[in-house]
Amino acid sequence: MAYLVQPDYVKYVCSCGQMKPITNLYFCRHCLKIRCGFCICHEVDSHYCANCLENMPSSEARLKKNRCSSCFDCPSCFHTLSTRATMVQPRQDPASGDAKVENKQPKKMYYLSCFNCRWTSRDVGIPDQPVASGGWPERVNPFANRFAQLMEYYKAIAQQEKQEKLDKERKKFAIRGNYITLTDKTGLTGAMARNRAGMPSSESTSSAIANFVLSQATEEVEELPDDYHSREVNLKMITTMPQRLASPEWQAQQVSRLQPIARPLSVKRSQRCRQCDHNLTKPEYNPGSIKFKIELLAFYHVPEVKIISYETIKPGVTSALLLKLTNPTAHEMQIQLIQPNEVPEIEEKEEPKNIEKSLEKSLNLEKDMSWKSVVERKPTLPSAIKVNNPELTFTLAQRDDAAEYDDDSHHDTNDIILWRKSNKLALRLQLTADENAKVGLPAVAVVALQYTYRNTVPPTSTQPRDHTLYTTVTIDLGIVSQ
Amino acid sequence: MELQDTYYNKSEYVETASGNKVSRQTVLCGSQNIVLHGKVIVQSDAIIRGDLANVKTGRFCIISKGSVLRPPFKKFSKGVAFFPLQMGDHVFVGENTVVNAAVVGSYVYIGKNVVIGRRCVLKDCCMIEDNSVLPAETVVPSFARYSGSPARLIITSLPEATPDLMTEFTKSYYQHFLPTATV
Amino acid sequence: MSHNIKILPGATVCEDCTLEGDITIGGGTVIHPRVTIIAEGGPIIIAEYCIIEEYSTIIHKKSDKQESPPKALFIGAHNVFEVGCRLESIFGHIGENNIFECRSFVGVDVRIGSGCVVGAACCLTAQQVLVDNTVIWGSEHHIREALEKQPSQLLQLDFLSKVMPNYHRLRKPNVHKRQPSRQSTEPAK
Amino acid sequence: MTLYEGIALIQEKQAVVLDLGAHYTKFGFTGEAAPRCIIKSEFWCPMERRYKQVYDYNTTEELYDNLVQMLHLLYFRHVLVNPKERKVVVIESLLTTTQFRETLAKVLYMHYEVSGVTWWDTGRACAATLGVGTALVVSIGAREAEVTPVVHAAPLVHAIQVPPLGMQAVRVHLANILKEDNETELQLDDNVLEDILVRTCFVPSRTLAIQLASEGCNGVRSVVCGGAGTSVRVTGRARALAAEPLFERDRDMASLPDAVLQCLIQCPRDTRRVLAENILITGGGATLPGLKARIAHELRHLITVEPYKDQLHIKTFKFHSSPCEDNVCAWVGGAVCGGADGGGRAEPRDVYLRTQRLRDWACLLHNTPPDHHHRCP
Repeated sequence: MAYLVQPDYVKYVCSCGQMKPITNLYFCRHCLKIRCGFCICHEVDSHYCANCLENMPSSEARLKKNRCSSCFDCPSCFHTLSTRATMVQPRQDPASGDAKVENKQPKKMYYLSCFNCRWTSRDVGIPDQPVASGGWPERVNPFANRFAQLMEYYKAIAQQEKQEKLDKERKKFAIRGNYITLTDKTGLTGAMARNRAGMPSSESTSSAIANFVLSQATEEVEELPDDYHSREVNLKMITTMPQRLASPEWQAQQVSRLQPIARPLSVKRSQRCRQCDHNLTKPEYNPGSIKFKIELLAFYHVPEVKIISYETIKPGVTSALLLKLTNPTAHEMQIQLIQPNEVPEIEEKEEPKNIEKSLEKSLNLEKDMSWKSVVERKPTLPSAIKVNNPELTFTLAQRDDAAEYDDDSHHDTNDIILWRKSNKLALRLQLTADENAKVGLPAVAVVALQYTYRNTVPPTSTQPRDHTLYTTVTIDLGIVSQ
Repeated sequence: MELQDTYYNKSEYVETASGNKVSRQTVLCGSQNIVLHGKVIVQSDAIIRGDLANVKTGRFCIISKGSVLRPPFKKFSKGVAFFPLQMGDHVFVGENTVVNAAVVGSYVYIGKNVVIGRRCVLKDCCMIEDNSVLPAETVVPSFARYSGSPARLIITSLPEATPDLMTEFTKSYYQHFLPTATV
Repeated sequence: MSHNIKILPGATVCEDCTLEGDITIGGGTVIHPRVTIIAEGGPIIIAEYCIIEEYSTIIHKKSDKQESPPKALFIGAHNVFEVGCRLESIFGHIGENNIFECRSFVGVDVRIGSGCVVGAACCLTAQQVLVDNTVIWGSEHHIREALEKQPSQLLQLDFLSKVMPNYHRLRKPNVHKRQPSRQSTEPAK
Repeated sequence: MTLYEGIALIQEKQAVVLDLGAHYTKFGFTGEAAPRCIIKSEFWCPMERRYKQVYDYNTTEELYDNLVQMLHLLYFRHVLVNPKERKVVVIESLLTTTQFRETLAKVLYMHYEVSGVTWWDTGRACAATLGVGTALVVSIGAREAEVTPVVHAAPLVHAIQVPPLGMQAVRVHLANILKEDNETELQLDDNVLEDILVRTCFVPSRTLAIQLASEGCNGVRSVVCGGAGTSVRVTGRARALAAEPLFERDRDMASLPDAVLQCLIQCPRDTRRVLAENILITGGGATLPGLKARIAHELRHLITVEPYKDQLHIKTFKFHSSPCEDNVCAWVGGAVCGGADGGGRAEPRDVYLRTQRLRDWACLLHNTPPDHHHRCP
């Protein structure tokens, strides 16, 4: 959790070149590479309401415009509205006899109320409801009718255009509309303009087009009342911008016209490696669950580096840095510290199956790799501070939850390894800052790790289980001081 | 960054058999209604109102200085009732924070100077940032991060590993919470 | 400072709180533990059926232009001071049925009507007047006017005054309504 | 339409419409009468720990990152659909920089792998909400006002006027007036200024404006806006005169009504009268009370004086009103056109990946008629 309340002191270089803390990174077990939110593919997994924690199937969510049917937000402060019950004595109906009135129990009626700003549905005159959930009046967009007409009109044009195109192809006869006359004036050819704009051509047959009433321009423009400027302004009656924009359809300008907002749904996302299309994370369906079906996080697969303490960085001076390394995997790990430039470039393996590949290509099944050129970048690593690597490969025991209470922090220690505790160890490193390092600039050390990784689920039995992997880490050591 | 050691005055704290460390300078009202499930730290000037209703915390919770845990009440047509306050494992409550929630799940981080309104429900794995105000009856879903007054969801959600991060954080807080006498 | 605490019958006042100066606590009012009420600039009169929760502070501040005898700070009935709120005032009158939510702060230049809500963690320092039924919330101090007064907390008070004596040491009421003579002898103590 | 095509139309996923404005972004589905969300064009940047504007960039790479984050927010927090394999309708100004356009295309086609993008310019999209082919669209945005003549559904590019008279100019002016009237240095952030602007300010009619200019603004009610810790006295002068920069003519006749008339002068003679009788004033700025009426007054006045008196022989100005809120007009145009053609006009992804080129009106490559001898094969 220290990760969430502190700045990111230690950042890992993702395979796409972004630098992120280990908690924001993923590890693809199939590509054996670190991935991050920038270079993976996000997908909507399931819709749910974050207030009542009910799932909603995506087809229903689409129908309901991604809004919960039972929860409402306050139109005044956007907090969730609560349903409150009141007892109402039913009105005496003068027509019915006295005997009936005696039977009548006080009825429970419900209204919506906000605990934050004390807005209630009674404020705007919405009648109380006899049932606790649902039944609230739904509003329709005041422009819905006109919009539907427009849609009809443009759809008919699109259809007609398609028909014309077909005719044209059939007859090999190019229709020239009157638009061509505009060519030189518009800088666009008439045919092109019409094609792009979707306007009706000269002769139209469709009734939708014929019946459509174009918008009529008028000379009058809505004027403000003459005494508008001398009227009193009551700010409590005029809505604010966030209140207006919260319901784009209505954008009420008067507080008295605010209506409860059906609560927007949230989604659970699953994430996928773009390279191999395998899932990196897949959440459980239940909205209340914090578990994942698939959870390939770097935090569980890549050695974790944490700063214990460090000496202030001064130009040209050697200082000490204490790091804590943790092996999160269930297998022993051999780790060696190396210089970042010693990390070998990984060349993309050319797939040998050429025949298959060309077949795939012809079937248009070839893996689309176009994203690579825009997503992947070369990271720029600072080089002012050099870590004097110990010529040492050390072994880090596997994660063992039972060993937590053992206190064997003293065996196998030396000048560099300060202590060991089950799957953790502390290192004391020497840093040399460049003599020309500018005072006042951030001091960032870069170190690379070479570590062994055992893949417990190899894709095929022929492929090796053990791999040697590399990762580069930047360590924020405050600023260079005098 | 590793957590630094926090030292406390040995004479100020009482350590129970289950490893709870409770300051003598707290107000635990109705202590028979308060259950701390082990390795819980309650720091000075914290108030836990067990007299109003039961208060239960899980393991490895940290209740910082000056914070108030208070069961929430609800009005009914026939009277009021105070609801029990339940708190899961590995929960951190920052300094001078008021918790009026009905349920606080596990792996929850609540910053300092926060107000959690009445009958709020904080699901597992969520975070309320410093100085936030959560109005009454808010439901905070898992992996959400709330901030501000009134508190709103922040776009960046918590990382998937939050349960482990919170476990590590509360455990190491407990391990680094040391009496001055041993130094 | 002379301590002159008058607790009317029916009030529930915990022992674990700081009361300094000339303070009158009305019947039916509940004061939770760790409350601080300081009447340094003049008497404080708290009317009936108020709830004052943990860590709340009410101060009648000293001011330069103090009148003599000092005017009282009068807090109307059915006010709720939630956990950790702070009310500072030179003198004046606080209406009825107000709610001061958790960790709110009301400074000396604020006048408060009735039925108002000062939202959680709202810090009112600038000079202003809250008319009846004003609701203030959020860090940006949004203001709106509620339709009706905030409902009273009589049911909660009922519960608290029954339960609190079982768990807390309380201060005993020292003023009896029908004996005005005793009230006059009090300051002689 | 054959049955098969009908099924294909139904199965086609509803496309999304994106209008990425300088201040507010409108996002939603085609075929719907209003966007799903109108949000500030900003996102939480975890690296810099602040809200960052999409248009706040120095390099193409930074813009790319901004767009990736903004679209992530829009897709996964607001419309809740997968961007992949779904078409997008983009509403853009004709004067959008090539850098912005191409980066947006890269982000959409390559980062989010959308299946096609239709590009619509603001002018045509606004005109589409009316159903008429010829209209003079005056769109008052955040940074600038854009006056676009649309003739037979094609924008007359050479006549477009883009004076820097958007809401930003109004906001700056309002801040100055408030500073003078309160006689203190007010540190009002943009949100507070916007709040004051939309809730208290108005545009006086032409006669009232002249009256206020000569008599002062004492007749206009003032109001106090409260905020956290500070309260601002919004004087009558601030309320009435905040929008005056849009109508100031002293500098080279650079007012908004002048821009409309100059636009008409640039248009072909035979289109001028039609355009003047089909004016649509829209955009977020048009929601300011009284603004449309004031523009009408000014136009009717200016046409009677030099230099327009002799150049333009226009008698009447007529105004449309679009079937939607003014601030979402262009978006609605995109939604209706994008919905009607079923994505037929979209530039498909595979074509983009092959050519890596976007259609652009400024580029001859796309605007030479197919049978012209200069056209490359």
